[in-house]
Order: sequence, then C-alpha cells, then structure tokens
Amino acid sequence: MENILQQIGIENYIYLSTLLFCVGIFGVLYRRNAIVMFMSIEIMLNAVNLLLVAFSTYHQDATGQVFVFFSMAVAAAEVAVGLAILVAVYRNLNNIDIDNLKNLKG
Amino acid sequence: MDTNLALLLLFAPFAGFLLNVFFGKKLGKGASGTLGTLAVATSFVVTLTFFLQVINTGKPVMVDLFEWLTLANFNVNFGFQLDQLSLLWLMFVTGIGTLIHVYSISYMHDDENMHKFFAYLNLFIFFMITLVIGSNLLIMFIGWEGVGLCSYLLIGFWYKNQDYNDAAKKAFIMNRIGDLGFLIGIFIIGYLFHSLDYTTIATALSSGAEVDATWLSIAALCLFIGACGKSAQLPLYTWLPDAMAGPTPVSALIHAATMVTAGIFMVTRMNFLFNLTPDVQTVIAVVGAITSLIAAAIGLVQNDIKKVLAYSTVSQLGLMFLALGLGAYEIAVFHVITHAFFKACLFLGSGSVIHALHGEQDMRNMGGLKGVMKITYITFLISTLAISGLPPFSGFFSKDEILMTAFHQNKVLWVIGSLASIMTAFYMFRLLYLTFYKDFRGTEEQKHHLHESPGLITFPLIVLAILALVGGVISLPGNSWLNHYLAPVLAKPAHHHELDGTAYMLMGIAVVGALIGIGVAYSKYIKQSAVPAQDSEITGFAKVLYNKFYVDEIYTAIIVNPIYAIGSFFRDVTEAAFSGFIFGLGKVANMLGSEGKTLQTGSIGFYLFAFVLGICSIVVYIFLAK
Amino acid sequence: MDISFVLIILLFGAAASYFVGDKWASKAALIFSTAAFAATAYLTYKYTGGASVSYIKTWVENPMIILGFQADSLSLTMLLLTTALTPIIILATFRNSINNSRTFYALILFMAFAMAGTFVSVDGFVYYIFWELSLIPIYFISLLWGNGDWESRKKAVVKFFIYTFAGSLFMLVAFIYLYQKGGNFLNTTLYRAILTDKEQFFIFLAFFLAYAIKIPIIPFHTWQANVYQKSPTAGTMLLSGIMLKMAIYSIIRWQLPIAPKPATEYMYVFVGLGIAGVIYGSILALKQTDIKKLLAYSSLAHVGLIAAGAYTLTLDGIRGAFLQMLAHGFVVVGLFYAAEIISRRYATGEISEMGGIRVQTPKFASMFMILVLASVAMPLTFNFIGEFELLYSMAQTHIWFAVIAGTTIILGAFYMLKMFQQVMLGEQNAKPFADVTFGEAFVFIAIIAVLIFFGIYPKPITEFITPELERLVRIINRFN
Amino acid sequence: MLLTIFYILSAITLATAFLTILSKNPIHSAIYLVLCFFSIAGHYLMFNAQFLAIVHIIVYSGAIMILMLFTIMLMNLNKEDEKNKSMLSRIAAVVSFCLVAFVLLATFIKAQPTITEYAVSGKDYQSIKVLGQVLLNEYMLPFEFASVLLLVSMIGAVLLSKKQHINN
Repeated sequence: MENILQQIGIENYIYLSTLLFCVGIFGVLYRRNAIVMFMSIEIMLNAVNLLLVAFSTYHQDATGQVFVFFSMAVAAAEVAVGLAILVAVYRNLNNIDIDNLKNLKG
Repeated sequence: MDTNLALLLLFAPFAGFLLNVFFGKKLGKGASGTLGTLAVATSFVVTLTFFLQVINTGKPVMVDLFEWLTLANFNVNFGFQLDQLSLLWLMFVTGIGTLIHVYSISYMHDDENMHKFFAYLNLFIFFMITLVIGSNLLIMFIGWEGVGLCSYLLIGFWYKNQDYNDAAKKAFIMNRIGDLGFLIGIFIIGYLFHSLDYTTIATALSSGAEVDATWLSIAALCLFIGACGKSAQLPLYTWLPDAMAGPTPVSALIHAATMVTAGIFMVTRMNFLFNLTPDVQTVIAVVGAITSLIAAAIGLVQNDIKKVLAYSTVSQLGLMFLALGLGAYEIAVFHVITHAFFKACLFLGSGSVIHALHGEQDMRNMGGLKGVMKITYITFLISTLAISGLPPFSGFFSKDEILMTAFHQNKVLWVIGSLASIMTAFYMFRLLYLTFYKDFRGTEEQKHHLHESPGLITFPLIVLAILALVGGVISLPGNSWLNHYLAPVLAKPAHHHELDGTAYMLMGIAVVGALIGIGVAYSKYIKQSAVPAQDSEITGFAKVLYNKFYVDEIYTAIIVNPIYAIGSFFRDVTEAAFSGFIFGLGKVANMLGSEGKTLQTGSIGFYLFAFVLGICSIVVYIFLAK
Repeated sequence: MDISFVLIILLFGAAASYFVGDKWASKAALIFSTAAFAATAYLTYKYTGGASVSYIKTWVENPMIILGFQADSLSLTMLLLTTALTPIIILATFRNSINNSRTFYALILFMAFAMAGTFVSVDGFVYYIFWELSLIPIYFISLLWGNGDWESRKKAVVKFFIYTFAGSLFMLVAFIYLYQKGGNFLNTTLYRAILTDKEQFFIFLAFFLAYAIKIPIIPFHTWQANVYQKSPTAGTMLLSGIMLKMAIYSIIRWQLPIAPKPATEYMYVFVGLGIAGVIYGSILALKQTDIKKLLAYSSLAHVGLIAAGAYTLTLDGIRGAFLQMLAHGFVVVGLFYAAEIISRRYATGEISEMGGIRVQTPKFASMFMILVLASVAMPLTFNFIGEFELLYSMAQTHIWFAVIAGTTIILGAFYMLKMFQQVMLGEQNAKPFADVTFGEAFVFIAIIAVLIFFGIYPKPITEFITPELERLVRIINRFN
Repeated sequence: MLLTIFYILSAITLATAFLTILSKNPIHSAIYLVLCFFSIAGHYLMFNAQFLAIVHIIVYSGAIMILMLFTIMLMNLNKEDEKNKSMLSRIAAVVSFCLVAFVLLATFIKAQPTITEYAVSGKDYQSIKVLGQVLLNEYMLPFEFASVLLLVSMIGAVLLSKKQHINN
C-alpha cells in the first residue's frame, strides 16, 4: 500500500490546516451571531482534526485517528451544551448577538 | 581575708541601702538614719585598716572576683585594686560620708521620706566605692554611672517639684554626655591594649609597646570629656549649679566633696596615659584654667548661698584640672582633699543657715547670724579662710602649690589661676559678710525662730573645720608626706619645688591677692553696707554674669531646641514621607487594579481579539523571536 | 524527649486553652506556657550535659523538606527567651477582662508555638512556614482585642500584615532559588551553596527586606508605632519582646552565613541604616505624647542598634546583638507592662494627663524606675552588657559609628527620664492610682531579677552561646 | 492525479469555509459548512481512512449540523437581520486573520522540516479492526471517559434548555 503523502506532501496539508484554522479564527472575530461563531469553532476543530489524520498517516500510526475520535466526541458534547446555552440566552434576550452579552463586565 | 574585707567595705553601704529601702519605713526615722550612718562608718573602719596596711606594706591589695564581660579579644574581670590612690580617696569619701550621714540625721529629720534619703546616700557611697576601688576602667564606669544615678535620685529627692526634677534630669543627661566620651575612651583603650586593667595598661605603656600616638591622644581626650561631665568643667558644667536643688547634705557630699572629684580621680588613675599625651594635657590645663576663671566670675554676683558655693566648687575643680594638665597629679589630689574638707564644711554650714532660716537661700535676706549661730559662724569662717588661700589654713598650701606649678610652666595659666583665686577670696568673703555680719534682713517671723543648729549638725561642722584648718600638714612645702605616699601610683616622679626665693615670692603674691579680694569685699559689704541689688535692677556686665553668661540659654537655643525641631521635622515630614511611600505602593497597586478593571469590558468580541493577539505574541515569542 | 516536645506542648496548650472555655483559659495557658519553659530548661540542662535534643526527620521527599528542629545553644537560648516571656506575658493579662478569652489565650500560645518553631527550625522551608505562621495570631490579637476605634486599628493592623507578609515573600523566593543550588533547605547545606557575587547580593537583599521590615530598620518602620499603640499590651509585648527578635536571630542564623559577601562589601550601609534608626527613633521618641508610642520609638532605636551590631560581622557585634536581644526582650516587656498598668488605671495613653504617680505608689515607681534605667543601659543591668559589646563592635568597625550610635545613651536617657518625670513625678494627680497588686509586682520582680542577675553575672549565657557564635562568625567571614 | 484532487478538495474546503463565515443568512452558513465538512471527509478518504470519513460525516454533518439547523430555525434566525459589526471591528478582524495566518505560516516555514522520505510500513493501521483494538485496549479508559462526557453534556443540555423563569 502506498503512502498518499508521497504524492501530495505533508506540507500541503500543514498549509491547508493552517489556513482553515485561520479562517475559523477570522469567523470568530468577524461575526457577532453566536451560532455562526460556533460554526467557526467547528471549522477550527476540523482543521486540527485534518492535521491529526495527516500526521497519523505520516507516522503510519493509529493514535492520531483515535485522537480525532475523541476530539469529535468533545466537539459533539460542546455543541450540545453550547447550543443549549444559546437557547437559554435567546429565551431571555430574544437574540443571540454576542455584543449584547456584557454581564461579565468587571 | 582581704577579699572578705573588701567585700565588706563595698557591701556595707549596699546592705544599708537594701535595709533602708525595704524596712526603712518600719524602722522609723532615727533607726534608719543610724543604720545608714553605721553602714558608712563600717566602710570607713575597713578603709582605715586597709589604709594602715598599705602604708605599712606599700603593696596594693588586689582582689579578683569573677569574669564579668567577655569580649572577642579580652575579658573584663570584676576586680578591685586597693592601692595608695584609691585608699586615699576612700578615706575621705567614707570619712566625710560618715560625717554627712550624721549631719543628715538631724537635717532631714522632718522629711517624710528620710529612710529613702539614707538609702540613696548609702547607694551613692556604694557606687563611689565601686568607682574608686575598681581594678579596671569598666568597673570604674559602673561606679561612674552609678554615682550619676544617685546624684539624679538625690537632686530630685523632692520629686513633687518639677523644677527640681528638671535639674536632676539635666544633671543626669549632662553627665551622660561625658559618659559617652568616657565610654569611647574605654573602647579605644580596649582596642589598643586588649585590656582595661590599670596595671596591664600601665605595664604595656611603660614597657614601650608600639601604640599609635594619635589614637592614644584621642583616647585620653575622650576620657577627659568624661571627666568634664562628671567634674563639671567647661562646657559641661551647667548642671552643677542647678544640682543645688537637692538637699544640702547631698550638695556637700556629692556635689562638692566626692562625686565631682571623680574626674580628677580618673585622670590621676590614668596618669601614665596622660603623661604620654602632652597635647591633651595642655587641653586639660587650659580648660581647667578657663573654667576656674569663668565660674569664679559668675560666682561674684550670685545671691543664692548655695549657688555661690556651687560656682566656687566649679572654680576649684578647674584649678584641680589645671594642676592635672600640668602633670602635677599629687597636687591636684592634695587640693581635692583640702577642698573636700573646707567645701563640705561650707556646704554643711550653709545648710545649717538654711535650716535655721527654714529654707531661705537668698543672701539678700540674711545677715547678722554671727551672734546667733556661733559654731556655724566660726567653722564657716575657718573654711572661708581656707578656700581663700590664707596661711596657715589647708587651702593655702594646696592652692599655692598649684599656682607655683603653673608659674614654672606657663605664666598665662598662672595669671588666670591667680585671678580666679583673688575672685574666690572676694566672693567667699562677700558670702560670709552678707550672711553673718550686719543686721538680719529677713522677715520678723524668721528672726524670731533663729537658733543655732543641734549637735548632730554642728559636730560634723567642727570636725570638718578642724580638718580644713590643719589638713595642709599632709603636704607641707618642702616636706610632703603626700608626694611620698602617692609615688607608687604615679608614673612620673612628683614635682618638687625648692623653697627658694621664687617660692616665697609666689606665696607672698598669693596671700596679697587673697587679702586684696578680702579687702574689696570688706570695704563694699562692711564699710558701705551694700546689699546686692534685686534681680530686676542688675544691669550691664553684672547682668551677664548674674545670668551665668546665658550659657544655659545658649545651650537651649543651639542644642535642645534644634533637637526638638528635628524631632518635629521627623514626626511631621519624614514619618509622613516614609508612610506615604509605603501607602503609595499600596495606592499604585490599587490604581493598577482599578485601571485594569476597565479592560474587563464584558465584550466577548474584545476578549477574542485579545485572545488571538495573545496567542500570536506567544507564538512569536516562542518560535520566531530569536 | 527532644526539642519538638516543647513545640508540642505549646500547640497542645493552645488547643487546650481554647477548649477549656473562657473561664479557665488563662490558667490553662499559664500552666502550659510554664510547662514549656520547664521543658526547655530541662532540655537546655540536658544539652549542656552533652546530650543531643534535636529532632530531625524527612518530611517530604520531593522537594526535599526536612522537619528538623535543631537544638544548639543559640536556638535553645532563644527558645528559653520565648518560653520565659510567654508566661510573663500571660500573667500580665490576668487583671484584664478579656472578651472571648479562650480564643485570645489560644492565639497567644499558638503564636508562641510559631515563634519557637522559627527559632529552632533548621530547614529553610519549615522555618519559613513558622515565620509566616506567627503572623496570623498576632494579626487577630491586634485586630480583635486592640485599642482605639475599629477603623484606624484595622488600617494599622492590615498595613502591618500586608507589609511584613510582602517582605517575607522575597525571603521565600530567595529560599526557592537557594534550593535549586543546594538540593535541600537545610541551613548547613545553604551555607555551603556556591553563589556568585550577584546571586549573593540579591539573596542578601531579599532576606534584608523580610528582616528589615520585621525588625524594623528605618525606613521600613512605619507600621511599628501605630501597631504597638493599637495592639493590646499582650500583643505589643509579643511583637516587641519576641517577634522582632525572630528577625534579628534570622539575620545571624540565615542571612549573614548564607550571603556574607554583600554584608561585608556594603557593611557601612547596613550598619549606617541601623545607626540612623537609633538616632531617628530616639529623636522621634522625644516628641511622642503617647506613652506606648514613645516606647515603640525607643524600641526602634534599640533594635536599630542591635541590627547595626549584627551587621558589623564581628564576634563582639553579633554576641552583643544576641545578648541585647535577650535583655531588650525582657526590658521592653516590663516597660510595656508598666505603660499598660498606667494607661489602664488612667484610661488614657496621653503622657500629659499623667503625673504624680510616685506619691501614691512608691513601689511601682521604684520598679518602673529600674526598668527605665535598664533600658538606658545602666551598668549592672543586662542591657549594659549588650550595649557595651554592641558599641565596642562598632568602635572596632569605625570610631564614628560608636560615637554616633553612642548618642543613644544620651538621647535614651533624655526621653526616658523625660517620660518618667512627666508620668511618675510631680504633685499628686487628681486621679487616684491604686498600688500594684501582688501579681503585677511579681511580673516586674521576675523581669528585674533576670535583668540584674545577668547584668552582674552574664557569664553563664556568654559561655553558653559563644562557641556556637564563633562557629557562625567563622562561616560568615569565610571569604575574608 | 491525486494532487489535482487534493487541490480541488482544498479549494472547496477553504471556499466553503469562507462562505460559511461571509453568508449573511445563518441557514446558508450552515449549508456551506456541511459542504465544507464533506470536503474534509473527502480528504479523509484520500488518506484511506474510510471509517473516520464515515464517522465524520455522521457526527458532523448528520448530528452537529442538524442540531445547529434546528436551533437556527427554532430561533427564527433564517433572515439576514444580523447587524454588521462596526467597520473598525471588521478591519481588526481582517488584520488579525492576516496576522495569525502570517505568524503561523511563518512559524511552519521557519521550522524547516527535516522530512526526507515518507515511510511505508505496509502495516495495517487504520482499518476498523485495528482502530477498534487500539480504542478498546490502549485507550479504554479515555474511551469510557468520553462516554461519561457525552452523558454529562446530554444532561447539561437538557437542564440548560429547560424552560425556567428568570426574575430580573
């Protein structure tokens, strides 16, 4: 079985993940809709997952992929709780604009 | 045996002190007085046995008790050295001490705290003995501070009067200034010789050990500063006249006969050191001469009977220091002894007068006591003649010796000394005339109560007057027993003046000078019946003299007030500044907190930006910043 | 039986006084503190007989912390001071009615426990724990049972707490740094740690901050006068009698042997600071109108002298500091007790409202006078021995140090006698002043007896401590 | 061939990711995001990680995105009513994006990887069988923890979204 990386190269995956991660960051900073921010976070998570898989292949080792499973589990849990919080917020404020959430003021 | 006797000598007065402190009130006045007197008399008897022993054997008695202070380079032992000098001192300390105790039994009889008075007197004798018999400088320092303490306690004996307390406090603090000098001197000597024992230092110096001359001079000067404080020399003399606030026996014992001569004792004790520092000797002589002149000048116009005597004491002490500065230790000692006799007699006599007048001390309100107080008058007269330096009274011999030494070494000092002597003769006779001659100037009430003092008061007066009369025999010109006796403790041979023409001429000048002083006093106070003016009417230079050259005021202005001013400055400014600095640190932290708090905007967007930038900085710092 | 036993007694005593209830707390505290003193005395006796009474045990393996309580002559002497003063201080509180007294006495004993631990610890970490531990009880004692209104008291006490605590943190940093160098916190290891000049300098400075604040050396003293005034007298006694000795002891035990080079190099600075404290404290004492504040500033002057002596690095200076520490511990407790008696009966601390006490209570006046004289270093009192050695060590360093520091005997006499005159002498005050009770007199007599006995015969103490001090001085001067 | 597929997939991934963020309507965002996830699943397939790809699609596209869509619809957000952030924030966001991208890329470029050749062990390491073994042997405990985590988050979500009155 040949290694796909021989043809594509690990560095391409690194660049791709980096860019994807930065796009996620950009999303988080750019939008004020909490749900879209959530999506951006998912993008970031996926960028990392992609890189984990790439390196798993690079090392020819299953550990990286196992890590991705865990990361997915965490992401699922996070989304579930996060969305529940958003629902609660929405119920109280009638919107989910993060600029309105300023109760953490010191 | 010697050890036990020495301890008895030392602890008899201490036992008297303890008994009087703890049981004096229960014993009653007579018993406590007798107890105190007996305690000192015991010491006197022990001293006498030692004195005879040392005269016979010629060897000092050394007693070493235990190691007291441990220092890196040497130890200081609790030890006593009973040699010719200390025994001579003890003789008159305990002797006059006993007499004054006897006197006090009667004099203090009306005081409710009489047992305390005797306790303090005993304590004083205890410390004085310690001072004198110590075998090293530090034991002397114990006594030195101890007598200062007793002086403080006794000056402030009537502690309800805050003026007296002020005088006591002043005496203590002035003494402490001198004590600091003494202490520094001890440090330097300890550093140089690695010992404080007199014998060790003397041996080291006589064997010609390598010692830095500059440090030696500084040490000698520091010791002299100590002596200045204790013996009331310029510039530390102002406490002594104020010390007259104490009961009169205290003035006689402490501030005339014994404690104030401690400075002379110390310099004589350390004569081997002072001999090697001629510069310091010059300083001592000059200070002594000037003190004697200034004090005599102030004494000319004082109206308080005890103040006159106090200034006269300062003046006579100045003469003694003059002798010390000239290297004539045995003459200084001689004058100390004669002075102790006649000055104690004078003070006790004045006490007798004050006693008769119920506390009146102003000479302007006295006069005419000659008839009523015969014994007091006669003893007073003898002592006055002695202090004025008329032959054959004891004062003549000692004072004459001092002046003769001065004449041979430095004419200027001789002139100053002679001038002081003439003034002494004047003011002493002024005192005598104003007190005992002419008519009584006090109130009718006082006149009614005038009486001769009881026997317990006149007895010491008579003894002291006899001593003042014949005391000169111990060191007659040409054939001095004292010089011979003191020779073992002095590093240099005694001064010996040939009884030649110069000597007789000087004696003549001294006598004529004294007679001039007496004559002036006679013409003014007997012939013209002058009475000193009231305070407000004194003008001109007399006013300056009357106010003691304003020395106290000057000291207050240049030393005491600045210290208080600095104190206020410290309290109001620097304390606030230090405190402000510390609180300032707290305020800065507080401010950082409240400023930093505003960063906490609550805006998630802002946090995210900060978050991202923070991550960037960390990444840059870790991976890129190289 | 080893030295940890004393600590256990004190700790157990603290617990016991708390649990026996308000009524019996003071008695329990007195009994336990006396027992601690007896145990210490017995251990000292055993130690002089050649037995080892140390307690050394590894506490934590990593980092290496050793629960070590070493009994050498120095720590035993300080332990004796602590356990001797604690019963005296407790006895001095007997006449007061104290709210919630079981907590009060428990705190006092706990504080004694912490201070005793500081004196005997050989492990820097354990030492540091005890050092900080001692701060907690005094904080509560001063805060809850102090004088004056709550706000100003709280301000003073909190300032003191934060200030000393902040200073001590530097010491902790120094210890952690030293641990890296030495591998454990034992003082003997740390003495041997090889440090560059720069490291020594910073370590010295870190220790100095901790100690200078606690002693206090100017300009770190601003907490002192207020806290002394606001604290209850027992607290003031603990602070001035024992706690500040912790810092001086630590200078001798920790700071100088670990980092002697800067001490040698900048000796004049540190000796100068101490002496500046002497003058500054004395002059300020002259201007005080409150008796406790006056004593606080006089304490500042005295400890300045002690610190200056310790920083001369000579045997005389360090021994003098040690002796004076003991003497000052006793005399300051006695003076504060006298001040307490007066201000309690007059219900004021203002000197101007006092006077004429001697007429009414000659006994009290005499005892107070002796304490005043001891505090101005009268010969034949213990203080003279200490002060003489201190001043002599300064004279060896530089003669002007001795001259300037020596003004303490003048200024000290000035302010103490002035205070004594205004407080005790003069015409009888309108306010009656009850004579001292037997218990009060006992406290004074105990203190005076100690001061005079060792003033006349200090040899037992000097002989006891000198070999150990000589060893330390050799370590301190190892670079010369 | 594979490289071309990679480039195409990458382009889709990045483009849909961007579109997710830039779409005004959250519904569109969600749909773009699903596309993005599919393309990532494509990447996984290229690695021959079939199981992972399938799990990815099931979890992300199937579960998470559906959950999000439901939430969006629940809140009635399927309109373009979101107010834009201030110009300053947006510029700052762009600048931050460029900065992070620059910093991360610079870091990777500077790191100069020492990759010479890609190892081919020939071993099976990513089949379902192997993964199952690894997961249930070596990572047994974390695996169980993951289940606890999911349980807790489930309970949490239920509790949080329960209707409750909040008194202001």
